[in-house]
Amino acid sequence: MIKEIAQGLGLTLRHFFKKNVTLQYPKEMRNFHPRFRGAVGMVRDQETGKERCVGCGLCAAVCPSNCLTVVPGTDDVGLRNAKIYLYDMGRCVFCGMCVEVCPELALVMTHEFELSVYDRSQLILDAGAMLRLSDREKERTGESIEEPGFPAVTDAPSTFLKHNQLDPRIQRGKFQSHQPALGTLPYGYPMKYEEYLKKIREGKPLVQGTLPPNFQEIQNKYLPEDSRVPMPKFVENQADTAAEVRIKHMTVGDINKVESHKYYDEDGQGSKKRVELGKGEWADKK
Amino acid sequence: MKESLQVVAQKLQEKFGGNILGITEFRDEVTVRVKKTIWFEVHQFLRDDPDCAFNMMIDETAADYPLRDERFDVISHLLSLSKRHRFRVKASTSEKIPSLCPVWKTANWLERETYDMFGIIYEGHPDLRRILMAENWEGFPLRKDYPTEGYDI
Amino acid sequence: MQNVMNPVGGDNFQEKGDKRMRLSLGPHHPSTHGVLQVIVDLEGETVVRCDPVPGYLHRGTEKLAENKYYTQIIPLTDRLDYLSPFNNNLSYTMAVEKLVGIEVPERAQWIRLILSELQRIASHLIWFGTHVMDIGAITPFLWAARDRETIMDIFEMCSGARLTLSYTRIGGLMSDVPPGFNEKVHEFTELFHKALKDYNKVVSKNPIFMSRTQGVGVITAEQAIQYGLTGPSLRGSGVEWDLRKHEPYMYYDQLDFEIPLGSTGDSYDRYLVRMEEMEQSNRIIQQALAKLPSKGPVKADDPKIVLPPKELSMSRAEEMQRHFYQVIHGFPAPVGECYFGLEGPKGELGFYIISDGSPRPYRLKIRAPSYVNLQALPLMTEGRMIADVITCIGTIDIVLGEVDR
Amino acid sequence: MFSLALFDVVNATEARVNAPEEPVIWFLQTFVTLFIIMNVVMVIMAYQTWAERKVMALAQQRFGPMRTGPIGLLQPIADAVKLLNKEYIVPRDADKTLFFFAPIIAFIPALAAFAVIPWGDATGEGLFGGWIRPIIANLNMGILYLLALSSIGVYGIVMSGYTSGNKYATLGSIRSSAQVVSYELTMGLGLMGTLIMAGSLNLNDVVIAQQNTMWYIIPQFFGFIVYAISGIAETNRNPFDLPEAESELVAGYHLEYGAMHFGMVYLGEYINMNVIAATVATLYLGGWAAPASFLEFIPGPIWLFLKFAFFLFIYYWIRVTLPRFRYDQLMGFCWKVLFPIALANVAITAVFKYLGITFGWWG
Repeated sequence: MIKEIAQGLGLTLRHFFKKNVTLQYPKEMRNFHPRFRGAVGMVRDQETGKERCVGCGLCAAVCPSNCLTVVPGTDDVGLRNAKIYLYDMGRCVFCGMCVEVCPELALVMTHEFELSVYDRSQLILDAGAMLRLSDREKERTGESIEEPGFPAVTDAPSTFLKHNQLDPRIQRGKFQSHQPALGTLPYGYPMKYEEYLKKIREGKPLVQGTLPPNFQEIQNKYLPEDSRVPMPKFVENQADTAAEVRIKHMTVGDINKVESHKYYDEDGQGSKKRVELGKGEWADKK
Repeated sequence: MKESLQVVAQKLQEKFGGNILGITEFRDEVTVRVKKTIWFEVHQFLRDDPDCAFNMMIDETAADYPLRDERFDVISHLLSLSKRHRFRVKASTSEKIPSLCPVWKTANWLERETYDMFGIIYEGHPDLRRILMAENWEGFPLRKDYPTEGYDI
Repeated sequence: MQNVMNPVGGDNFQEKGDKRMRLSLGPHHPSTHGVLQVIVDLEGETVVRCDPVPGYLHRGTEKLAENKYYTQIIPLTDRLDYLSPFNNNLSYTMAVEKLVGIEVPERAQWIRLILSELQRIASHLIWFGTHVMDIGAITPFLWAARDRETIMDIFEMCSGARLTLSYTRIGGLMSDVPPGFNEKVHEFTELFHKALKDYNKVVSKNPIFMSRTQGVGVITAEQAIQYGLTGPSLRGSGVEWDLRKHEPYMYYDQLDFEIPLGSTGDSYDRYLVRMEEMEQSNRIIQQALAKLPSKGPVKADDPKIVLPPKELSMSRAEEMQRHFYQVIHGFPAPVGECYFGLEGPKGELGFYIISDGSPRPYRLKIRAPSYVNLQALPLMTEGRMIADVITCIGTIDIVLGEVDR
Repeated sequence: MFSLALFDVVNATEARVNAPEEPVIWFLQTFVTLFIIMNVVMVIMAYQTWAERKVMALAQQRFGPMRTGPIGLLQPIADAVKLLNKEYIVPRDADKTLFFFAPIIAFIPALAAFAVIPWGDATGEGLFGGWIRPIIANLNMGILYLLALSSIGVYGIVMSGYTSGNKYATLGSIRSSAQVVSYELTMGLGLMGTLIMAGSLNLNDVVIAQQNTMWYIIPQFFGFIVYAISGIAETNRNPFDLPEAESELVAGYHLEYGAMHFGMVYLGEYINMNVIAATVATLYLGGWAAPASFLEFIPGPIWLFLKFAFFLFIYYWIRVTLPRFRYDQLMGFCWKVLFPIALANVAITAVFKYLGITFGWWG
């Protein structure tokens, strides 16, 4: 009995002389692995300097948490782009699927993870803010973050061609999307089940909110005809209007306000000491 | 179909005859559909028969098919530790089904959850309360006609 | 002064004169591991009734899943058992793969196997830390967290996330592992082997720890089967049942490992079983690293389900069309139903999918081991002291994300 | 009048100091000494929280407090300021008066116990012509006084738990009262051996007796173990921290306290630790006396502090290593293990003393 306790005490005593494994976080920060999935940024096209997005809406279609709103349009040159591109970081789960499916390699997961703000509306970013996010990433790493179809900047051995090594004819904006604009409406507060049923039975519009995309499909398939309810009106709205409603309700955030780390930034240089992660450091003696 | 499961299927046919509505196989998994009247008996038989020996209940759940007369499918997954085979039993019901708590204690919470989510009433359940949703919750969330989203201004 | 032992009034209180005290442990309680509420009736310090109340973390994952494409559900599964997200990803993905009948390439399978075992170690480490911390020793938790960090680094290296991995895809993995993966995992296994000895030294033979866990929360083999316990909770009672051995999936049949078994079914046995499982997982990882093919695809070659690789979709119009079609419309699964369960750190983690032929599951049932195992809590605690309730909550290793789904 | 009355009381209990010629000056001197010692104790106690966190952090391979001041040295001050700034909240079901006074009752007796700890040779004059004396009150029954005060401290704990109107707090205080009352017995019995050997209840006498022979930790090893373990239990520290067992009772008896009242409960606990550590240093580790004559150039207070700090370190060290007992195991341990050992120790020591047996080093 005493032997075991003494063994335990000896072990804790030995740990007094081992190296600390924690970091002084706001002052120093660990280096992330290249694939780290932070906030989604937009890649700048190296020729035009604008975003590479063509507004196809695949990212919004695949997003499991409905955090992207895309309305396609054309720019002054006549190339397709996103007229409205909204990214709601407050809803984002950082799964990286948008980046994976982007056919234009226009999105990238940056290493930005300090995303706290005082106002939730600041978490809604537009294309410009997302561009600045990836710019900041480029500043930090000092290299272009154009990488083919990977959820994050990667160090994977790639057989893929870099985007700018591709045939110039297929580089940007050449694929026309036939997809209607996808997007969700702003969300508010849930209402009671009864009220909800009453409203949609009476055909009253629900100003905010979305139904599952297969709402009508489910009803047609599984409900008898008399108990089916019409599709609430807001779904029939044009996506443009939807985005406008959304913009009206929410201010678009400024990425420069999403900088919680600057409060800890002692030298005022906007840079923190990055600590390289060692290999099994904790086992070594101090 | 595994040999041991063929024996099980055969025995079930012998024992319950017309109350077995069909035995299907998909992806090496055997499903037997029974009438809800023998729901309890079939499980007791499957547990006690030495050739079946399904001593463990893995799961009990339900699925909602709102267009049918008996809209719910009650589904149980069984496992035999000694025979190393699995089995699935299904029965349709409109609302009520006998509880399996006397057969397996596992069924207690699994049935409570199914009641909570679908509103299926398990007769003979010792403690049929809501378990995951709040006690005063309206509606049964996993029914197909339950709205997924609904928002007010 | 008001009698605090017998406060009168409110639904939760008893009649005046009742000698028992009704105590609500949780949902905000340091050792209920999340938001579990346990209502206990006490006589002195002895528990006479114990009623766990889950549901405070219910997010409706199953309902959400009914309205998402099969691929979109993967991030949802991260959040079930958030201490072993990879196993959730894997179990779900393998269930869908079984449903659609797709073959996963060998390299992807081996990587999955290695990561799955790493995740088992990570999950057991957190269990070890919190269980021991509940009993009162604070230091092992931080040592365990230290070693878990190394595992999470490996996951960050592969998938980019430390907790919500979403690393698997239907038919393979999100991407191949980066260079340096093998070395890093190998290094971890060696370090971990040493660390495990430390844990055993400081906790396993500690007389206070032994007296707190031996004979506490006894579940006999019959009870364990009757209550449907799986995983270490079942093996702690001496029932030999491990899906890796008895219903081998992936390549577990090619690996040499042992299944630790308990004898009495008390907390200490379950503790020893889990500690030994970590050691065995370590062994499995070492063997699997040796067998991991150095090259090969990590996604299945099935044009209906797997997205085309970028170099194809960006250079060929028809591939790009396929890409668009698959992202927007998903892939339809055959009509039918299937269940797949794997040996998760907590027990049998199963996904039961009913498909109606659409790209979304008609019904997705998650067979959460924590939920089923938590049922045994009243069995373990009634008639014992309140401190044993804490030990028992720790020893069945629940994660509330999984209990409540 | 008051000072004279106090002088009478003190005079009646003081045997060593001759009756002062100037009672007023004597009183002022006591006051100065008191002021200095209390402040030193408070600062030590504040930094003890810092030291504990640092020691625990070291064992757990992390930094501990680092943000306030260099290596977190201002942390205790920051904590105190934070506590002072918080709102004082009384629960609805609490007994308001007792709830208010309970922490004070826990805090004051603990602090008062320091009056009898000598930090230099108490028979001497002290510094600055007696203006700073080596002991506040050189009581002949110093150890009794210590035990009495530590018993009063229990009332604070019991009251704070019981008046909070909270079930966890009540459970905590019930556990605490049972625990403290039981362990007080073993604590007293554990001390008994040293007293028999020294032949005095005066702490200074015990120190001098040790100086003449050797540290009592060697002849009285079992007594030391019993006293140290009971001391840890008496102060509700790990592995005996059942009354505030975080994982079971959330915070135990001080669950409902906030602001400076929580601070007082918390500090009372730490001062109790200090008292135990100081008595261990005095009774078993030779107190202010240097371990060897060539080390006597280092003043007594420093020796006392070193021994005291060493014992506190053991406190922390045990805390980072050991898990917690269960309630019944704790009581069983007290009555079935510690109590017989302590009794046997007392009996053997008494018999040896009576027979006058010495084994060379046996005093």
